[in-house]
Amino acid sequence: MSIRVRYFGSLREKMGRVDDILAAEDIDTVSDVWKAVSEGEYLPDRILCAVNMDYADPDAPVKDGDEVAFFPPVTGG
Amino acid sequence: MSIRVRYFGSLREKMGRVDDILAAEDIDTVSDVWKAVSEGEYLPDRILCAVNMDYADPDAPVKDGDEVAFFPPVTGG
Amino acid sequence: MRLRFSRRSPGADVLIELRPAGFDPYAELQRYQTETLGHAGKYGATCSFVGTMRDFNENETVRRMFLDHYPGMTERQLERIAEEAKTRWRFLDALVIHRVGEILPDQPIVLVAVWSSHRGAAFDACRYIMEELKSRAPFWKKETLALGERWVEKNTGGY
Amino acid sequence: MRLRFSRRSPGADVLIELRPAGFDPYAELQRYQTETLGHAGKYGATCSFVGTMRDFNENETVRRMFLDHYPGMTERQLERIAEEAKTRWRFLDALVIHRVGEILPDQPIVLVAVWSSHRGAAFDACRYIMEELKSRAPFWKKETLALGERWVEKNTGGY
Repeated sequence: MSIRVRYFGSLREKMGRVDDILAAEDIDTVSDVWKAVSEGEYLPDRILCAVNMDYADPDAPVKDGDEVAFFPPVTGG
Repeated sequence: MSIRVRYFGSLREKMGRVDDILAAEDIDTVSDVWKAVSEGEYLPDRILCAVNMDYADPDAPVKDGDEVAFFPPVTGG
Repeated sequence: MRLRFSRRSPGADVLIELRPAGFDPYAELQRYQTETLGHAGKYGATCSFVGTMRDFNENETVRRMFLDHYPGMTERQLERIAEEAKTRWRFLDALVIHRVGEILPDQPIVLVAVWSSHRGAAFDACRYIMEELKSRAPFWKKETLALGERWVEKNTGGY
Repeated sequence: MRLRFSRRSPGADVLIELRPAGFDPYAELQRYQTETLGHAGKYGATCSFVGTMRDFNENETVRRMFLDHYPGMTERQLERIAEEAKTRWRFLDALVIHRVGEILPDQPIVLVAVWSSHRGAAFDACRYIMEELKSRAPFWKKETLALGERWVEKNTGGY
């Protein structure tokens, strides 16, 4: 399977990259995605998650072809 | 003493005049002013009163030279 | 009639105007902000409200309207309302423009705008001024219908 | 990016735009009202909010700002927010314009405007859209200070 993982705001700078393409087979949830891109870390409470451009919980399922995004609290307006 | 009494909005049309000059001596309150200009009627609840351009209760005192106004509920904005 | 109180109360300026002729509220906001407001870079929030004459009211077509007021008292009460808002919220400047006289449908009746550092104060103060204006400022509307005229009896609450 | 939803939900239209360049919110309001809004004589109330970049934040001078966003998700979330507002209040039309990219002090960041028959709905819906935008729309601010840069950590509440 293939999942595109995108980063925004300060998290993009912390990750040092704008996105990743995950090809791993053992990924079921948003949390799993985070672990895969962050060398096994738990998802920090303050990081927000989206699947296919809608907000999602860490335990939301992901599937092949999904776009998953991680970012800090929003500061627009 | 001399008190100018002014009417606004629909009340002006009901009174058939824009103002009165009261010269009576036995006027102590806003209610007394109303009675003097309306042939002894009680002040209707819905009519608002002002003395010298500030809202006033019916029992507020009036004195020589005051301007007293009566008008219906306001409908600006 | 132009009534500007200049920093009499701590912090905020307020300009209050009654207008016998039509005005464009957005042109007024733009001009006021550019020419009068002395807070460039300091305000982060502007809340404005425009009341516009509708061509209907209580199931009747309204052709035009006459806005009566009490010269002197109207300005004084608007000033009081703005002063109260200043004691309750921290804002930098406010603008109140209200029409008087003959008004046609689709013409602006009132503009209230508040500039502040933070958005909560701008929203709260703008709405407070509008609500108090609606219940306390001496204006009276007389509507011309297809047949005849009528005085508007009462403003409804806005909360 | 211009996103107009045309009467998909009962009653209200909404136009949402992201702008990479500066805009004049009052000229936009005027133009939208004149050219796009199809409700002359029907709306009695317009509440608008403009967020403007300040030249300071948390005791530091801010020279300029970069507004990051998530193309696609930002528009979708703004649309969701407007749809929610439409289910909660009765209004005729709404306009949301938000800057992205490089912004300088005193430049507008966001405009939210709501047109309705009655003022309560205009105030409530405008404020709701602003608050939800502040907490849910994917935008991120990076400030350039006298020395160095910093990401803004969190928006504060507006009630």
